[in-house]
Amino acid sequence: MAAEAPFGRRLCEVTASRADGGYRVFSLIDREGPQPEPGQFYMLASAGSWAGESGRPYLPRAISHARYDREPAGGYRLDFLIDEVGPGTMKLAAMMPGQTCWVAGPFGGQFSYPRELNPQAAGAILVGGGIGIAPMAVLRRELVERGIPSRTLLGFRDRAHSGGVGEFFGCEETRLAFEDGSSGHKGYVTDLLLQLLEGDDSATAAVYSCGPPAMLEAVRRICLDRAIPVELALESPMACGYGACFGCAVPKAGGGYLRLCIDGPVVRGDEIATALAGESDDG
Amino acid sequence: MAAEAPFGRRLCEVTASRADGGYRVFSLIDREGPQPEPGQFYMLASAGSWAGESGRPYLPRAISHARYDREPAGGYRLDFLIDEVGPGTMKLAAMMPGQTCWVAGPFGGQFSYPRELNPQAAGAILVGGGIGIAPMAVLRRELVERGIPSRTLLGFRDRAHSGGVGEFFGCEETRLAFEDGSSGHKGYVTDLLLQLLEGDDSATAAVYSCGPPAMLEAVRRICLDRAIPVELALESPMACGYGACFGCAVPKAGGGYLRLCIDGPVVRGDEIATALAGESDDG
Amino acid sequence: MADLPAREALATEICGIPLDGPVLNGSGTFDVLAARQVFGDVLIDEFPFDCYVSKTITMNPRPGNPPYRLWETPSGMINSIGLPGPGLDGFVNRDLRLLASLEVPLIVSVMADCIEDFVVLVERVAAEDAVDGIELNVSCPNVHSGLIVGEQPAETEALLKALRPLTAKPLIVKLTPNVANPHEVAMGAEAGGADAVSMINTVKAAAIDPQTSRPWLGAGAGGLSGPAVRPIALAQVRAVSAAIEIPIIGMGGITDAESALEFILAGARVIAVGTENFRDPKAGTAVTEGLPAALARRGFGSLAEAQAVTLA
Amino acid sequence: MADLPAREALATEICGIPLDGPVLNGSGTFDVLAARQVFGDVLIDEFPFDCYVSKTITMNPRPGNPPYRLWETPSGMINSIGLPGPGLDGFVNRDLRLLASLEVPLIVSVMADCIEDFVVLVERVAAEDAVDGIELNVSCPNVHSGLIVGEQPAETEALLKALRPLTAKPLIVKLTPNVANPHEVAMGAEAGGADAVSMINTVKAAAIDPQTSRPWLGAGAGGLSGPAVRPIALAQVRAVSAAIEIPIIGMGGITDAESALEFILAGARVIAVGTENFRDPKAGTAVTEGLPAALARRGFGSLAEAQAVTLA
Ligand SMILES: Cc1cc2nc3c(=O)[nH]c(=O)nc-3n(C[C@H](O)[C@H](O)[C@H](O)COP(=O)(O)OP(=O)(O)OC[C@H]3O[C@@H](n4cnc5c(N)ncnc54)[C@H](O)[C@@H]3O)c2cc1C
Ligand SMILES: Cc1cc2nc3c(=O)[nH]c(=O)nc-3n(C[C@H](O)[C@H](O)[C@H](O)COP(=O)(O)OP(=O)(O)OC[C@H]3O[C@@H](n4cnc5c(N)ncnc54)[C@H](O)[C@@H]3O)c2cc1C
Ligand SMILES: Cc1cc2nc3c(=O)[nH]c(=O)nc-3n(C[C@H](O)[C@H](O)[C@H](O)COP(=O)(O)O)c2cc1C
Ligand SMILES: Cc1cc2nc3c(=O)[nH]c(=O)nc-3n(C[C@H](O)[C@H](O)[C@H](O)COP(=O)(O)O)c2cc1C
Ligand code: FES
Ligand code: FES
Repeated sequence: MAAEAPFGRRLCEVTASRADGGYRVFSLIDREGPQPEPGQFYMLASAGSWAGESGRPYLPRAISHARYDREPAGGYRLDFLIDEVGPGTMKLAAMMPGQTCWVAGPFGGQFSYPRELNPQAAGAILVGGGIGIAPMAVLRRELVERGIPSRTLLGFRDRAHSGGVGEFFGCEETRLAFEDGSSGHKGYVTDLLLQLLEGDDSATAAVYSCGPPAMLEAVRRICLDRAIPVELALESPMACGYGACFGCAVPKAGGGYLRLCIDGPVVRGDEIATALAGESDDG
Repeated sequence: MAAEAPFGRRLCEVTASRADGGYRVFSLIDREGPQPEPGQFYMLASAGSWAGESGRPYLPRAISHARYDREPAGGYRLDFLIDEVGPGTMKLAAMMPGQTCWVAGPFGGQFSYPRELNPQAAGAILVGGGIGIAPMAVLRRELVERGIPSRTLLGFRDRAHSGGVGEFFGCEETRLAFEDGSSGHKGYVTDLLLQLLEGDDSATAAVYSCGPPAMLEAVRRICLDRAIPVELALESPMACGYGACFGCAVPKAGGGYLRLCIDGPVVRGDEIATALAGESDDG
Repeated sequence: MADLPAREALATEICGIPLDGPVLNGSGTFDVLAARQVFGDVLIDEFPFDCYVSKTITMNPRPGNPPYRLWETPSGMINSIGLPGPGLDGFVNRDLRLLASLEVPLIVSVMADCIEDFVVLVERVAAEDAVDGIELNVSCPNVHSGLIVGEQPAETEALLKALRPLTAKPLIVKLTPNVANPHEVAMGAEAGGADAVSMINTVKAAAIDPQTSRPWLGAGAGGLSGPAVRPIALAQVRAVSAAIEIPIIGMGGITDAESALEFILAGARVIAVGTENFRDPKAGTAVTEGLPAALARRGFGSLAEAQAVTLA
Repeated sequence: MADLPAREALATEICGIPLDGPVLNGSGTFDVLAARQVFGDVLIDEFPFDCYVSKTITMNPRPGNPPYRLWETPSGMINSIGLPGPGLDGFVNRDLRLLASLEVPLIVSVMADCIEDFVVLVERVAAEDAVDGIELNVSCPNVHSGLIVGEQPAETEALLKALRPLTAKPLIVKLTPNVANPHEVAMGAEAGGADAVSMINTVKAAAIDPQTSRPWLGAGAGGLSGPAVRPIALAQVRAVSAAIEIPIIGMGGITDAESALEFILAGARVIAVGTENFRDPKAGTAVTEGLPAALARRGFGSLAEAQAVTLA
């Protein structure tokens, strides 16, 4: 079980920030928080510069860590991978070393180990898309450290949007798909997954995925159709990250909703009604 | 008459920023605007970083220029003197060279020349207090350039709050008062004014003043009591600076209000009911 | 993303008044006479609005409220201006002469505290050739009378019934947001014969002096405007547009083309820029210039396509 | 500047419930059970509020509204959560057991769509020793029933008259801001026997999906909260406090001690932190810690001195 997050939020110093393949990677030093687990996330807000001319961002933003490393002086260095899609991620991406960032967390639950997910599991299949490669990178490192075999499939729109791969995955044992065929497999990462599952014994598979909703839903369907246990790290608009606002609702399979921040962000594929949360029909 | 301001607002580059005696001095390059006149002001908002975590500042802030200089490459370098009293002035003071600032203006009318104010005028008496020394510096430079004699009296709380004096006035012909007696005359700058007027022929005086409301009201009373023509550069909360919002009301002597941004910010002492605008009783 | 609509694809109309585009100003947020003095003739040549709405005028000259009149709030501001102005005679004899020289249509906003005065204002203003429409301010939170009429559907209807026979020119009712059900008031306006409603006016608000702990505003309280109120305005525009057939002039915190388009999608025919004019004197132009891209981003080929959207 | 008041100078009470300080949470903005799971026992030891208000509970379990439930706005947010919860039985049998272990007083918020259900809720909740007061949510903009009662002074009075005989424990009415005259509803609550009012609930608001141009919120519309609404809340608190004798729990965009104190000066007895909890889980503590300095800055030696201020 993930350790408890420090109560409240804290100011952490940003120590690095650089562009990487269409995304931004930045690091900060968290002296107070526990070691984060794969799948967990933080609520972040750049200090002093949060809130733009538009009056947004106002709420902190949920961001998964892409790597952590123990700091010699205590605490952890946390690396984040940012896709600048709006005012919040733009402010986070604009932070420069020396600036400070409000940090709360780590929040949320973690991925199960393959044997927890599927007692027959031979190893893990990790399927990441776009910015969703961040939690996959953390999970993979954890599996490597524990000597659990894993294969990684990553998908991107194009080469220009494939930041973090070299940095967080290295080159080995990672298969890439690019929608525009600019490199690797031309097409969706789910094509790679299907190939892989064809050759495989489905009964020994355990799939983990994080990426855009449409990709996650495709992965989910593929696995459910084949009765393969799958865990997905989902996204949803979040105001608080610690269960206070009930805003991060994701429809459950049997009806009703789970609070993604505390009941997720990692969910089992059969636990939810859809990975296309906002597009769900009713409640 | 002051030249027309460019329509709209424009981005200008900040070229310098430094602390000075409790205040902040910063410079920007205005390539589009006309030469500003003494008493005029600009509406400023730091670009990108306006709006703080509190959702303020939201509106631009009225700031008098403290000096202008023609730029070799065209346009003007404008210097501003900032007292960090709230979120807006803090954001302006935090701008660093290379950042950009939204600029509209120059707005408002200008000081009259001593002979316009008083046909008998032998010269000008300039009375500045705190941050109000900025327009006095511009006026003084203008008078010096035109060979019109002037004497300058500046008042400050203490030495720690006397920024801009060395920079914008030099040392000559400037008498200083410090409320705490840390230097110069111990007490109010109005003491110096009274001394000066005692020795003088009131009939040849023309007084100009800018500073905190209480000081301006004192200067106004001293002058009105002695029938000395006086012009004051007032402050008032402003939303627009160009007559659009009617927010900057200052009570007129005969009843009613003037719009300080277009009817001022320079007003004759007998034109207004009080320099303590917000504290006026009714309407 | 569709092709960028051309400038012509922004052409529209309100109450039969043809407009080059959908961008008006909110009454009382842009003084053409002052702005021309400050910026010169370029203001007229590069006029930022497709239609100009005057500050609200009253029968008699008014000094307006005592200072302070402004308070900045998170993403907004409170004003308690109190309708200063030259009164009907001063407006018609002086201001109107200058406003008539504008190349865009002119809507004059009027307010009174009794039907009789409204009658005089509307008759006199409507008689002027330069005037294309009249906006009835029944919603200003600073002047007692307005509140009462604009809060009551029946009072609003009665006012319109009294004014409607006086002129064939469009009568537009400016709605107050400070009611539980603005659509009921809008229905009253429509039933009385209004040609359009404009909304929202400012939201009742107050502030306390950080030094004295007394009310900051000279008038005690005032009205909130700016982006802070935009989500409130959008909800009200949507509710009202579902209830009436006459068009809506939408406003409340519009800062750019994207927020302007949100109002169109919520049910407004055209929109108005208010407080943003204070931050950027050319805010109206910025909205217009951004509209083609904003429309294209949502897949619309013209303003008319966006105007045709009806939300569930 | 006066000496800094000591922590003890913040002691106060609401409806006879003694409090160490004036900082509550807004109903539905802090889930103690979830927070304890996330932060551990330190949450209880360093509890951020002087009194805890539960999320609104209903007769039957409710799933809440479909996603999306959140939309960020300039200096605020819209929510349409839709009161998800375990229902009365679930609450009393499970949640309440855990809430009873809090060291601060407990107020339970309830809502129903008819008086009969309100009666059941109040009787059952009031019978619990752990419960110090009951807040009647008649104002949630997401559930139809609430709106109607909370918009009508007479309905509010009738509801209170029905509930008042059921318990000696404090009954607090949560007012909606979405009416022209909240003080009239407050007077109805007082006349019906309420011990306090709390205000404001969220302000009706809407948002449009930037991609689909459909309503963003699953429920169509929602309620605005955060600093954007603070000036509206302050005006309403001031108007209500001038009209009633019973105390006010003031809220709406409180982010720090300074804004909390503004509510006290406007007429609130105590205050509640809502949306700010989402930005900072310890926002309540931050408000409390800042209060002595904020009081001193305005020359107050204690909270009671600020509470005694009456604005003109
Ligand atoms: C558990 C979790 C982990 C995440 N990890 C990462 C990560 O590692 N890296 C990363 O880059 N992102 C991550 N995200 C996503 C990120 O938190 C969101 O994309 C966030 O909304 C971005 O904020 P923004 O202001 O940049 O963009 P927003 O303005 O929030 O835009 C993002 C999307 O939100 C919607 N939106 C637009 N306007 C609004 C509005 N006013 N209110 C609400 N929604 C709006 C739109 O659909 C838009 O496309 C994660 C999210 C979750 C829940
Ligand atoms: C013509 C003119 C020229 C000026 N020139 C200069 C100059 O050269 N240098 C300089 O430093 N300043 C100058 N000022 C003053 C400056 O514009 C104001 O002090 C401005 O309000 C500072 O903004 P702020 O956000 O820093 O402080 P604010 O937060 O605006 O605080 C300043 C004062 O405004 C009041 N206030 C507090 N909160 C609010 C609020 N929410 N809304 C409205 N008012 C509030 C209080 O009385 C407070 O003491 C000038 C003003 C005018 C009108
Ligand atoms: C300073 C100021 C003055 C205003 N004066 C008037 C007025 O005279 N008549 C009127 O109908 N509305 C008036 N309004 C309301 C605006 O026209 C508009 O309805 C409101 O401000 C909301 O739009 P905004 O958020 O874009 O400003 C005024 C608003 C402000 C901020
Ligand atoms: C996410 C969210 C959920 C809320 N749930 C409730 C609720 O269940 N019952 C209630 O009476 N008020 C509820 N409210 C309203 C708050 O208690 C409070 O009245 C309002 O948010 C204004 O305060 P704030 O601006 O500090 O958030 C909720 C508000 C938010 C933002
Ligand atoms: S983000 Fe607030 S409950 Fe999940
Ligand atoms: S500041 Fe807007 S009219 Fe003067």
